[in-house]
Amino acid sequence: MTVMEQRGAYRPTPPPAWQPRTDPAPLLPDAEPYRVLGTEAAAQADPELLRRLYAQLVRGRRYNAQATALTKQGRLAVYPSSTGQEACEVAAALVLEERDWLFPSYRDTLAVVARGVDPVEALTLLRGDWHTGYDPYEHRVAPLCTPLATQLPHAVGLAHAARLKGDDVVALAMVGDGGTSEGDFHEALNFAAVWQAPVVFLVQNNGFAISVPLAKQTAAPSLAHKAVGYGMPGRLVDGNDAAAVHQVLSEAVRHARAGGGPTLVEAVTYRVEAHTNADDATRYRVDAEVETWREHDPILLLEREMTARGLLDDETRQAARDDAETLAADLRARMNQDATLDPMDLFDHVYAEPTPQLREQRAQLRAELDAEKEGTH
Amino acid sequence: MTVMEQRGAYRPTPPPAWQPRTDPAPLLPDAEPYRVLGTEAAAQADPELLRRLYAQLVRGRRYNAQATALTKQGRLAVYPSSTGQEACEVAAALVLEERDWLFPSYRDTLAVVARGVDPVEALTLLRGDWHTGYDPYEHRVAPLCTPLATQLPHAVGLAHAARLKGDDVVALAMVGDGGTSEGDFHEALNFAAVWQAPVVFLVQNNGFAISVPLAKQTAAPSLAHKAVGYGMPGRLVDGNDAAAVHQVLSEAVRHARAGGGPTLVEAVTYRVEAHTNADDATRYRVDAEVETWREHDPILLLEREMTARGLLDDETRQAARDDAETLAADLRARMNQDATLDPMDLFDHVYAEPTPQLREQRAQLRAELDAEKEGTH
Amino acid sequence: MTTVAVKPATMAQALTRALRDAMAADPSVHVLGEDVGTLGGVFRVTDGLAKEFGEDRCTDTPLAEAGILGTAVGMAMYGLRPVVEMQFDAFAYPAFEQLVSHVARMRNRTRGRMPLPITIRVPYGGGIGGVEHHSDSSEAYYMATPGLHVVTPATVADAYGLLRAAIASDDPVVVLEPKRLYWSKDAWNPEDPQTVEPIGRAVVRRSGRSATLITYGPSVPVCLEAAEAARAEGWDLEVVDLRSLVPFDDETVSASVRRTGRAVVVHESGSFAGPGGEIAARVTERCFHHLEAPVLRVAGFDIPYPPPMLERHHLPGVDRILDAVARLQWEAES
Amino acid sequence: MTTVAVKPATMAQALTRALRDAMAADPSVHVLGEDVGTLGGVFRVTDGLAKEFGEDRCTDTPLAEAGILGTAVGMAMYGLRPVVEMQFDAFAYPAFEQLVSHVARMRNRTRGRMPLPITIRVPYGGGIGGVEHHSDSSEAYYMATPGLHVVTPATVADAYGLLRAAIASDDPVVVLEPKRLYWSKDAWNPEDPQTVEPIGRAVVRRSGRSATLITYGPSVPVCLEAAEAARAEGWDLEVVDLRSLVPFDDETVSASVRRTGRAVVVHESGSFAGPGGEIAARVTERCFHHLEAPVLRVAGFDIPYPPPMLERHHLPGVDRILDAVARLQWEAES
Ligand SMILES: Cc1ncc(C[n+]2csc(CCOP(=O)(O)OP(=O)(O)O)c2C)c(N)n1
Ligand SMILES: Cc1ncc(C[n+]2csc(CCOP(=O)(O)OP(=O)(O)O)c2C)c(N)n1
Ligand SMILES: [Mg+2]
Ligand SMILES: [Mg+2]
Repeated sequence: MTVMEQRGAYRPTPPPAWQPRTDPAPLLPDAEPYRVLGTEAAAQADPELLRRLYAQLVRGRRYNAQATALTKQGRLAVYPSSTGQEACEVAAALVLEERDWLFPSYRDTLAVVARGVDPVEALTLLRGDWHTGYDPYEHRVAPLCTPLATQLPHAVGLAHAARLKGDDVVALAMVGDGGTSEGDFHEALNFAAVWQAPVVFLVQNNGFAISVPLAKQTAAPSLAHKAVGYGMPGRLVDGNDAAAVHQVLSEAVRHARAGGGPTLVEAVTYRVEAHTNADDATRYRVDAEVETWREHDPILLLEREMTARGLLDDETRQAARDDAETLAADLRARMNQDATLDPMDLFDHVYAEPTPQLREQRAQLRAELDAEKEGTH
Repeated sequence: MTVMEQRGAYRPTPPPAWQPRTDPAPLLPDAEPYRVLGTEAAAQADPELLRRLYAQLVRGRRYNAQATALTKQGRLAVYPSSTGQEACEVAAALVLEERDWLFPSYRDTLAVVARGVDPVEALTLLRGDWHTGYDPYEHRVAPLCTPLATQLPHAVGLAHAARLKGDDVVALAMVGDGGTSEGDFHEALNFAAVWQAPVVFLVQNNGFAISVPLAKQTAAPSLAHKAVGYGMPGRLVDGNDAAAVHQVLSEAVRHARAGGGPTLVEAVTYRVEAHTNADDATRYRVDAEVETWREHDPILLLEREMTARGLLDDETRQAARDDAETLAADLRARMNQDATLDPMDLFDHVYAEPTPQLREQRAQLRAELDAEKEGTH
Repeated sequence: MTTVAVKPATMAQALTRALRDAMAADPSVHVLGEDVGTLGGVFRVTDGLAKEFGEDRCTDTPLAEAGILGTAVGMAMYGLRPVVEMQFDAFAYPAFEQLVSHVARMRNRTRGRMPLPITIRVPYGGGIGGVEHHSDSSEAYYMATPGLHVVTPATVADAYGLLRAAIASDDPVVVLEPKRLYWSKDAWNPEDPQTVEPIGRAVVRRSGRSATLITYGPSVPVCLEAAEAARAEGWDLEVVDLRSLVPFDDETVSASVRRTGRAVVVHESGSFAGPGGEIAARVTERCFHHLEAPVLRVAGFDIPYPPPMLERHHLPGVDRILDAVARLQWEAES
Repeated sequence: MTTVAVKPATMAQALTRALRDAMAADPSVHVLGEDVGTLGGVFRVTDGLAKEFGEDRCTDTPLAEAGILGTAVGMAMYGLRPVVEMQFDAFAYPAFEQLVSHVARMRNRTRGRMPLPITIRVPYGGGIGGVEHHSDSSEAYYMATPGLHVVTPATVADAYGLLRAAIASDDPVVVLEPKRLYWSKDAWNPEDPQTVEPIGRAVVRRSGRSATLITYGPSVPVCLEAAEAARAEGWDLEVVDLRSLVPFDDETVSASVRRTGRAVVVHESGSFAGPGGEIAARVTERCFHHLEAPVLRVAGFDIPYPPPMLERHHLPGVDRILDAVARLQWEAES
């Protein structure tokens, strides 16, 4: 007879120190992603919230399209689009209070914009000029983070520090399905749970890490099932259902703010575009797959629900579209201006005070540039 | 109404790609550590196995005592004792076939010895002379590993390679409760599950990472609960119950060998001695705690069971004791001989062929040593 | 042996060919990394390998660099020859502990019993307009780690030769692939076995008598260009391409500097505690009395790699190299 | 201000005192690491801090170095001044990506808006009979990473001063603590504010006219001993203790070498691509015409740090330093 077959058959005297400190059951995710739109739960959704989400999704979709277009015009060095993932991006920004902090990954400029950062500043890094653009303290948005999952411990540390200082601040950190495989994901979640830090981890499971599909990334029943291993609740949500993502994240934020500690939220979504404009997605996936997801588009799902409930008249649609166009036009106009950069900046922020060595190097570049200007080179 | 309250109330249409690929239920550990000794399950235990375990535990205890004594005599640079954890150490070695591989952490010299490595060679590293002593290929034991959890991906890679080559080989990797917090633990378990590699991860949860108690290490219901997040079974076992550890590990090894993939086993045990001879455990724990564990000593538990079943006569006891004394005497005698080391070895194994730079440095040291010998320095 | 026309090929193609030939020649060669399988790598260096050799031989791993290198260690322990791709320079950092504490030391820790024939391919350096963390020159870290070989090709033929040599080596080899040379083309005959170079030999790419430019990888073409430009100033510059940073070819380098009496080390990596310091120091130790001037360094600034729009100011270019050559105290001589 | 007798103290005690004073002076200073709380650290440097300031100010973390440094980054983002302890040199490697890709760059990435005043304490180096992975000299890695300050004390007073300065710095500072000097004693007055040294200044520990020994950390006492022994050979050696590897005090070092005309760099770290290469190169660049001989290096061998029973052969000792001094081409002069 094996251990598994014997389950429940024995009543052992456990070793002295043994005591299950947490009941695992409430930490486990539901069997299926939570949904609101198209379900009974939708009846309880606040119409105002739905309208707000709708406007933001439309705006977000337009933003993604515009940014992608800017890569073609050579105005952006690279753009990782979040088309199809707008529900997650937008909800992540909307559930936070002003005093809270957002920790975006490199794909999450839309969340950054939805939080209030000027799109031109949000795109500064991807434009190829000064690094992370926006002032992180202005909107409490950490710099876009490229090394995957490395922003997660930052979010934990910040949330922990805020709690130590007695501030009522929650940090929401975003990461991809691929990023969950990194050691930093593990360490961050563990620190968060041990410290009971007010953090919400939002995993956007968009099916791919560049070309690598989820099945090669993990064998877990779901990414949300990782939560129980840290002693925090794991929640699974339909990432294209803006109302559901908003609700689940709101609850997680509330839970964190109330001192309940961190939550891991897995939002099941899909990366409709290629990894970035530089990627060729046809090398690793078929159009048919993308098509099934177009049927499950976040804007479509929300429109259906709102239409059924009479919340979406032409005026609302038009207003959302106009707002999106204004954003796009402004972005286009300003991104089409050449950025002016001062090469001397290269030396000014390496340290609070440049080292003697950097001062020498600065002088060297200064001299070179002056010579260049004078045409002596 | 919150998501949690609504559980089961909704029947959402999941996003297209969604399908739970694994049923989580069988991956979750039992609520309490599995035990054999003193329970009904003991009736099924093979008397021969119990006798073998008993002899090994007694031997292991003596080995630990002798090694600790050698530190006091300056014959070992340091010794991390596994006193109190002998059931895990011994079972880890006994469940493996000759062709299998053992990946010990720095505390697991007893497992290495139980696998058949000469104790003097197993202690070479801790003695302070040539590095990892034994030939890893002789008994298929990886070098003792000090950087915590870094041996786990090695075990995964080796098991994966064996499987690719069509070899019927299982790797068993040992790690401490503290080691589970490292990123390498996470990455190793994930790779193992994705690759369905034939690996067994044995976590000896001995309550401490040096001075840090488990409660500061994790908030999880148990360390075995981490398994579901990788999609592998997690098993919880009383680490002081040699029969239980042996059974659970045997099943995991069988499962792996049969192509079922990896298992995470958490053995709940206790580090009875200080972290190493250099540590002062009184700074972070009270004697009373140690005492409760002495009542739950692995040898005691096994003796009780065997006595009750008439499997432990004086002869058996004496034979075990004699065998242990022989080991200790031999170890003492050989460790008390000064090791002879050739400093030239320092250069010979950095690369297959020393670089020109190393040849120069080798010549320099040679000249210095010659000069020393001739007394010119 | 069939005669194959010498055709232009890119460095990326030569690397692919090296992997393919190595995999065909030795079934124990396995490629693993992020996106190396179906996609063929973000730089397409592993293009076609999964198809030709199967996913078990060219494997898309989970996204975890320490895991990739750590499992490669285990695979090597079992007799395989893993070739690991780190997607970009900075994304090799998560694997640093595995690299330093295991990969570089396993042979030594086991008195030679457990060698680790692992090849670690790292696309490195700037000049491709990459955003932050995509253009680091990380060679100093690898050079300072005993137990690793470190090579970096500057030509298409060397790309093939060094990668084959790395895979054939019984020791771990870090192959630093200059990203901005991936698409550089050379006439190259892939059937020519001569293209397999032994690790550890520098090569004089251009002979000259006035001064030696000591360089490697992405800076080699820049130095050759500078040498051409220098003719106008009356300098006849020798250009030494190191190819192998570890082991270091003191013989070739010192011979050149003894001949010319002057030297400039050129690399993209930052100057402070970068490769140039070591090179300048050892050249000076060996050639002191032949030196008419101190060995100078032209290197990246000691700053985090700059954004695309400013990288041209950072990268050592022809002008900066000529400025350094001009500072080699020519007056002192005449 | 009360007058306190100058009493002997160990370097470990001075470090503890520095942490305590910094924590008392500034509530935003937080200590975190493995075993730093209840145990007081494996070297007892954080002894008593958890008791005095509470576990929220001196925190035993889970066992994960990237997590420790990564959460410290977040804490610093929120205005705290984390002081992180890495238990041993080699156990800082898991945090390498956080260090290089974030800690060293956050100020720069954000144009100065998000400085990270993090102190990273790393007990380093050998000589204490530690088993493998417990005796690495990892300074080359840190020096090659722009954005980090790197300091290392050689005296009890400097241990206090440099650690206080590191914590006070608005930039990340790696404080390399020489393990084998932890128990070294000096007469030291903890109440003397003079003991807080600014980062970036080397100091002449012993004046001399024949040649300069340039050194730091654990090798300073060895060099002083060598200088004493050298008197018998007729050499009057100057000993410069760098104290700060980044920024580097070119002024003090160059001034000394210009005076003496000869120099040897001494450190435990491996020679190849180690700190000595940089130091020799920059000294040569600056003092070429004052040099009677090439700047030589006495360093650890280019091997993984050896086991306890062999480490004495590896560590630069008095004899090896004197051998190098003897090779400084004295004949050439006379
Ligand atoms: C540490 C690290 N390794 C590798 C990369 C290169 N890289 C950039 S994006 C990406 C895939 C990320 O996948 P996922 O986490 O699922 O996020 P998504 O792109 O789907 O939003 C990779 C491998 C990186 N940025 N950081
Ligand atoms: C990467 C790394 N960090 C820190 C250490 C220092 N260290 C050695 S043992 C130890 C505690 C280990 O605890 P655990 O994993 O529970 O194993 P145990 O000692 O209880 O067997 C620590 C922190 C190390 N060896 N490796
Ligand atoms: Mg993804
Ligand atoms: Mg433990």
